[in-house]
Amino acid sequence: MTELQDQRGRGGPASAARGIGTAPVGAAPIEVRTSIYKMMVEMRDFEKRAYDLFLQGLVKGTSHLGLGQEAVAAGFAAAMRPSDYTFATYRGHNHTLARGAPMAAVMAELMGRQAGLMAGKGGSMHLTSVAHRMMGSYAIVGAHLTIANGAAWSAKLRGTGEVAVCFFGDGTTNIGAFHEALNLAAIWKLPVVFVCENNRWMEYTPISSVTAVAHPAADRARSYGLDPVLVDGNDADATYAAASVALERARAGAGPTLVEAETYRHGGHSRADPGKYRPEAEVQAWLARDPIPLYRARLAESGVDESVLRRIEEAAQSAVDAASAEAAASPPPDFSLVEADVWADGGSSWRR
Amino acid sequence: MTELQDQRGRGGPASAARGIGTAPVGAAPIEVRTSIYKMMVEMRDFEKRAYDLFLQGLVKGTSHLGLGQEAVAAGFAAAMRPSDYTFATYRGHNHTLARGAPMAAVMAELMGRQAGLMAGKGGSMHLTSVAHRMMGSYAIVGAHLTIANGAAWSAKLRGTGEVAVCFFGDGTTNIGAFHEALNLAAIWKLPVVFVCENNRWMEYTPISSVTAVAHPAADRARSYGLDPVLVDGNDADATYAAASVALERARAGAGPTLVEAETYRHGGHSRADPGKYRPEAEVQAWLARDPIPLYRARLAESGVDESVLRRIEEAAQSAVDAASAEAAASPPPDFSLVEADVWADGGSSWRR
Amino acid sequence: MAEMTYRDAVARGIAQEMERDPSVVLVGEDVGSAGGVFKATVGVFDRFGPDRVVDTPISEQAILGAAMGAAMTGLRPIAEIMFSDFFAVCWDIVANEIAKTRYMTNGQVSLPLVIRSANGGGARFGAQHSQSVENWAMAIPGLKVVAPSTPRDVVGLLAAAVRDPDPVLFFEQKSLYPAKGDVPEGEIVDELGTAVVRRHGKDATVVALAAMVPRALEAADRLAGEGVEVTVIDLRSLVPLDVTTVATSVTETGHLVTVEENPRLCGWGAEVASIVAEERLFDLDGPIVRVTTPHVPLPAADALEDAAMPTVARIVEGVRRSLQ
Amino acid sequence: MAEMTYRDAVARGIAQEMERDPSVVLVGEDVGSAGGVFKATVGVFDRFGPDRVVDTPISEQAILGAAMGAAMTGLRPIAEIMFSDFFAVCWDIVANEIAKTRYMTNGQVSLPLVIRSANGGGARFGAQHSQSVENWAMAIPGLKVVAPSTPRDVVGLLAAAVRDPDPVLFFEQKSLYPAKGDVPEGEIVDELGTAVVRRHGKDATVVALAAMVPRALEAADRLAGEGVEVTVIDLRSLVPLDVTTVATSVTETGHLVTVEENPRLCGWGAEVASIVAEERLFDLDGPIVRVTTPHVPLPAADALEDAAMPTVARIVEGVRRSLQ
Ligand SMILES: Cc1ncc(C[n+]2csc(CCOP(=O)(O)OP(=O)(O)O)c2C)c(N)n1
Ligand SMILES: Cc1ncc(C[n+]2csc(CCOP(=O)(O)OP(=O)(O)O)c2C)c(N)n1
Ligand SMILES: [Mg+2]
Ligand SMILES: [Mg+2]
Repeated sequence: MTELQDQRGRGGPASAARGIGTAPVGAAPIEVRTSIYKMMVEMRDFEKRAYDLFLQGLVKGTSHLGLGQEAVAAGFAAAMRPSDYTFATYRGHNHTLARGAPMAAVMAELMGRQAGLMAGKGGSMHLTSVAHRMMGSYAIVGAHLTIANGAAWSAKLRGTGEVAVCFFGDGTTNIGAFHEALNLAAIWKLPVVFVCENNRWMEYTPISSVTAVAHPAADRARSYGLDPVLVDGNDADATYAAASVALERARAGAGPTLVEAETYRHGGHSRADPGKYRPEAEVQAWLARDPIPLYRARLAESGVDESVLRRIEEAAQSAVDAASAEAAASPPPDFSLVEADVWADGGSSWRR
Repeated sequence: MTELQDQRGRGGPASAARGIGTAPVGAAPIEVRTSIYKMMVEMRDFEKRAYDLFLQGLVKGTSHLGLGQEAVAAGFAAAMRPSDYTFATYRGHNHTLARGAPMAAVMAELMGRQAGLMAGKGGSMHLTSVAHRMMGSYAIVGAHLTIANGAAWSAKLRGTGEVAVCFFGDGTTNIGAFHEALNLAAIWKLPVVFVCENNRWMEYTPISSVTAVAHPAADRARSYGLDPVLVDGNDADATYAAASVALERARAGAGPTLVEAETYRHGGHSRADPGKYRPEAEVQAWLARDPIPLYRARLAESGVDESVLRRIEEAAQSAVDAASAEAAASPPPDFSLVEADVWADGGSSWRR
Repeated sequence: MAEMTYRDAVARGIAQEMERDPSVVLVGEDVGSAGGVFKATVGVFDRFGPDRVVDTPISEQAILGAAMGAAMTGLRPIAEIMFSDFFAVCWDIVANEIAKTRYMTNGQVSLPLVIRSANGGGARFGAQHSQSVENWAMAIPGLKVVAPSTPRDVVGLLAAAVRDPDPVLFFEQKSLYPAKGDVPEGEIVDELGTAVVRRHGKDATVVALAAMVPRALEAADRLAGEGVEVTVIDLRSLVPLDVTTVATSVTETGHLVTVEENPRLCGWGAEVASIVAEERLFDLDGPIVRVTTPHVPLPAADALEDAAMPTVARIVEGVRRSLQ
Repeated sequence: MAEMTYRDAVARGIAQEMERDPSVVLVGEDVGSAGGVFKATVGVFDRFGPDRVVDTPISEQAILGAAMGAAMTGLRPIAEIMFSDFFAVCWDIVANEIAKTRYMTNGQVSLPLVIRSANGGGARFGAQHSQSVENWAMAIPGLKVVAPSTPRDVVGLLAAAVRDPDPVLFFEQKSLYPAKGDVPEGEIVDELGTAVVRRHGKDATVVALAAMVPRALEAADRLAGEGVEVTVIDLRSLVPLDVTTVATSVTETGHLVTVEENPRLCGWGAEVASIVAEERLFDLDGPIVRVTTPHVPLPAADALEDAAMPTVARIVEGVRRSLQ
C-alpha cells in the first residue's frame, strides 16, 4: 500500500488538497470562473478543429490534442499572474491558448504556415510565445522540468516574484530528469509548480503497468520532502484552487509544489490514433466526467445566466472559424527561414 | 519530517531492519564471521598499501579508496552465493577483493601493469573480474544501477536464481538513472539488491546540502513501492543480516530491495585528497566507530581466540606484501593492447 | 519473393531471429501489444509473449542498461529507442558503457545486443523528432552502426546485427517505413560492413545511406539524362565501413560526392571524404562534394523541411560541382 | 604581464566576467567552496558568494536545465560539467534543448550561457574520464564550441563566450591545467571563431586544437631540424570555424595535416579535411593526413594511454606522409 493511500485512509494531509466531485471551499470569484469556462470552450473547439484539419491534411506532421484535459490548463492559467512562466509538453495547445497566444497563430503553426506562432519552424510540439510567458512546449519527455527550474531560479535571484509552472504527463514521472528536477527544486526552494496531468496512459501503455506506485507523481512527493497533492483534474474549480495554493506557496518563498491532477484524454495519443487500446468502459466513465459540461452545469447552478454561457460558446466557435480561415490564408514560410535564427545574429553560418 | 523518521518514531517497519550498535538476532555462524573479519582486514591492508604506492608514484591516475567502508562489502559478499553478480562504482576495490579477485592482479591494475586484472586497460575505476562475477566497476555515477537490473532480468528469464547486487554512493541517489533503475526493478520484480553506501559526502559537498530528504536512499524507497531499509554500515553483522534478508527476498521472486548502509570514508574522496573539508569532530566520531576494531572485539567476545585473529591479520599483511611485490614485478602492458579488444574478434578495425 | 514494406521487414527480421534463438528478447516503449509506435513490431508480442517482448516505462537509460546487463549475462537483447533523437537521454549508457566495456575489461565482457531506433526527417515532426544521428554513433569507438535502405536489407542486416557478438546500433529510417521492396522467402542473413553498388557509372561516385539512397538513385537518373553516368554506393553500414568499395570506385571515376541526412559538421560524409582525401587524393579529378542538411536543427513546416533536407536537385548540383 | 597556469586562468576569466556583469552566475558540482575538483574555480565562491556560485547535487540534467531556464529569463549562467565524458548523461539538454530552442522558436528565445567542461586524456583516468568530445558538440547545430590552448586564451575566450548571446561549450583541456603562460593585466576579451597561426612555415599546414597545439609545435621544432618548415594553426574554436585562415595557409603550403585528440571516426579533423578537399583540392600537393587517437576507448595504464594519444612522433610522421 502506498503512503498516499495510507493518508487517505487516515484522512491525512493529502485529502485536504483533493477536491474530487465538489468545488472546494473558497471557489474563485464568478468572473474568474466564467473566464475559465471561456478558456475551456475555446480549447475544446480549437482542438476539435485541429483534428478535423488534420484529417483534411491541412494540419501536418503530428499533433497531440488536449481534449478532455482542459480543466487543468484553464484552472492554472486563471490563477497565474501574467508574469508567471508556463512550460508545457508537446500536448501543449491548451496551455498555449490559456496564456493568451493568438489562436490564429497557433493554428497556422500547426499548419506549417508563415503566420505560425514560430513561422512553422517549431510545429505543434514546440508552441512557444515568450510575449505571453509561454516559454515553450517540449517534445522530449522530462527535460522541461529541469528548464522550468531554471526560470524559477532566475526569478528567485532576480527577486521578481515570478513563478514557473510546468505541466507534464504521468509517463514523464518515470524518466530520470523528473527526479533530478524535483530534488533540485526542493533543495533550492524554487518558486516552481510541477503539474502532472495524469491521464492514465503513456502512448499505448497504461501508466499503472509501468509504475511502481499508484499515483505516479503524488506518491513520489515525499522523496523530495514535499507533501502529496492530488486534485481532480476534470474540475476546474479544484485545479484553480490547487494552483492558487501552490502559486502562493512559491511566491512566499516556501518552495515547489508537485500537483497530480487526475484527468483523461478523450482521443488517442496523437494524430489519428483512435485510442482503441483503452477499455471502452474506462473511456465511457471519463467521457461522463467531461470537464466542460460539468463546469457549465456548475456555473448555471451558481447563477450564471444561460445566455452568458451561450455567448461564450458562440464566440468561441466564431473565434476558431476566424482563426482557421486566417491560418489557411497564410502562405507557407519563406525558404530563407531554413537558415535563419540558429544564432542571435539571425543567421546560421558556422564559418568565417 | 520524512516518512522514514516518522516510522522510526512509531517503531514502524524500518526499525526492524536497523541494527545499529548491536548484532541483530540470528547472526551468522562463526566461520562466516571470521571470514568476514578476514575480508575486512585484507581490504584495509590493501587500501592502505595502495595509498602508499600512490604517494610513491607507483599507483597511477586516480583511485578512490574504500577505507572505513569495509563492513558493507564484506557483509554482503559473505551473504552472496558465488553465482550472484556484483556491480560496483569506481570506489570498488573492496568489492572486487570481496568476490575473490586475486589481490596481485588488482594491485597490478592500479599500477597499470600487464599483470593487471584488465592488463591495465581499465584502471582503478573499472575493476572487473567476470570469473568472480564481479561484473564491473563503473565510473560515471548512476549507470550501473540500470545495468545491474539487466543482469537480474536475465537471471530471472533464465531461471537461475542468481541475484545482482549493486553498490553505489549517497550522491548517486540524486541522478536520474537511480530513479529509472529503481522503478524498473520494482515493476519487473527483479532479483536485484541496491546498496547505497551513505558515507555522507559526494566529493567535497555534504550530501545533506544537496538532497531533499535526510536519508537519500531509504527516504525514497516508497517511491518505488519498497520498504525503507536502513542499516549500520559499520557493523558487518548488520550488513550481513540485511544482505541475507534482501538476497532471500530476491531469490524468492519478491523483487528488489533498496538498502541504505550508513558508513564513512576514512580518507579523502580520491587520490591524495586529505578530506579537510569535513568537520574534524565528524571524522573523529566515525573513526571511533571504525568497523574493523569493532568487529574484532565482537569476535573476541564471541569466543574467537586471539591467536586466530592474529593469524588472520598476519596473513593479510603477507598477502598484501606478496601482491604488491608481484604487481611491481610485472612489466607495463604490451603496446599491442591499445588496439586490441574493441571487438569480439580481438581487434579494433573499423574498416574493410 | 514477396513485396513488403520496410516497416513490416523490421518485424519479420526480429521474428526470424527470435524464432531461431531463444535468448533473443525485445524491449522498449510500446513495442509489445501496441506493435510499436511505427507499427514496426506488429505481431511479435503475439508470437513470442510477454516474457520475451517487454514494454517499458519512459526510462531510456533503464531500457538500455537492462539490455546491457542482460547481454553481459547470456541474453541477446534487441532494445528499441523510439526516436533516435532520444539517444540523447541515454547516451551515457550507449557511449560510455556499452561501447567501452569490452575494451576496458580487456575482453572479459561481451555485449551481443542491438539497439534499433527510428532515425531521420521527412515527417514534419520538428527538430526533436527528426534528427539523423548515425554520425553520433559513428564517432564512438566500440559501436557498430548499420542503416539499411531496403526491406530486404532490413531483414538481412538485422539478422547479422543480432548474431554479431558486438553492440550494433540499427537505424531504421523513418521516411522509409512505408517504402516497399521485394524480400525473398526463407531465412535472410546479410553481412555487416559491406556496401552495395546500386548503380554503376564511370563519371562520378555518389555515396549515400538509408533514405538518401533512393534520392541519389533518382539524381543518377536525372544526370543520366544529361549524359552523366554515376555510380551510387549504398554504404549500409558506417562501422564497419566498406572503404574498399568506395575507394575502388573513386579510383575509377575520379569524383566523389557524399549524400547524408546529417547536418553538415562532422557528419559521416566528412569521414568518408577525409579517407579518400588521404588515400586516393591523386585519383581525384575534382573536389569532393558533400551534400548534407545545412547545419541547422530541422524545421517542422513541410515546406521548410523539404527545403532543408538534401533534395534530388541538390544532389544533381553536387555532382555537377564535383565534375567541373 | 603575469605568468599563470591555465587552471588559474579559468578562475580569473570567470571572476572578470562576474565582476563586470551581475547577471553572470556559476553553477555545478563542487564549484563553490571546494573551488572545483580541478581547482579551476578557486576563490570565485569567496568573492561572489553563495547566491551567484552554486553547488549542486550529482544531477547534470538538472544543472544544465537550470542554466538554460535561467538564460531564457535574464541570467547569463556559466555551468560546469565536471568531466566532458559526463555530457553523455545530459546530452538531451545540450543537443536537443539548448542547441535548438532559438531556432525552433523562430528567434524568440535567446540562450546566453556557457558550459565549461574538463576535456581529454593524459591523466590515466581511463575510458570514462578521458574523452575528447569537442566533436560531439561540433556535430550539433546551434552550439558554439571553443577550446583554448593557452592561459591567455582561456581568459579572453571565456570572456567572449560569456558575452556571446548564444550557447557556447567551453572545453578546458585537462592535460593543460598545470601549463603556464603569460597573461596580460587588465580585462581581456578575445573573439570567437578566430584561429591563430602559432608558427609559420611554407612546407605544410598543421591544424591543431587545445593540448595538441603544444605537441604540434614540438613536432614543428623537430621537423625544422630536418629542414621542413610547417605552419601550426591553433583553431581555438570549432564553431565558428576559421576556414579562411586554414584555407589560406593550405593554398600557400599545399599540404594539410590535422592533429586531434578525438578518436578517429567523425573527429573534427574530418570536417576540416572535407572542407579543404572541397574548396582547395587543386591547391593540394599531397594527401590530407589526419593524426588522431585511434578509434578505441582510451586505456588507463600510463604506457598505453601515452601510446594511444597523438604523439609528437606521430605528428612528425604524419607531416612526412603528407609531403611524400
Ligand atoms: C525521452 C522520451 N521518450 C519517449 C518519448 C515518446 N513519447 C512521446 S509522448 C510519450 C508518452 C508520454 O506520456 P505522458 O507523460 O503520460 O504524457 P501524455 O502524452 O499522456 O500527455 C512518449 C513515450 C519522448 N517524447 N521522449
Ligand atoms: C554523472 C557523474 N557526475 C559526476 C561525477 C564525478 N564524481 C565522481 S565521484 C562523485 C561523488 C559521488 O558521490 P557518492 O555517490 O556519494 O559516492 P562516494 O564517492 O561517496 O563513494 C562525483 C560527483 C561522475 N563520476 N559521474
Ligand atoms: Mg499520460
Ligand atoms: Mg558518498
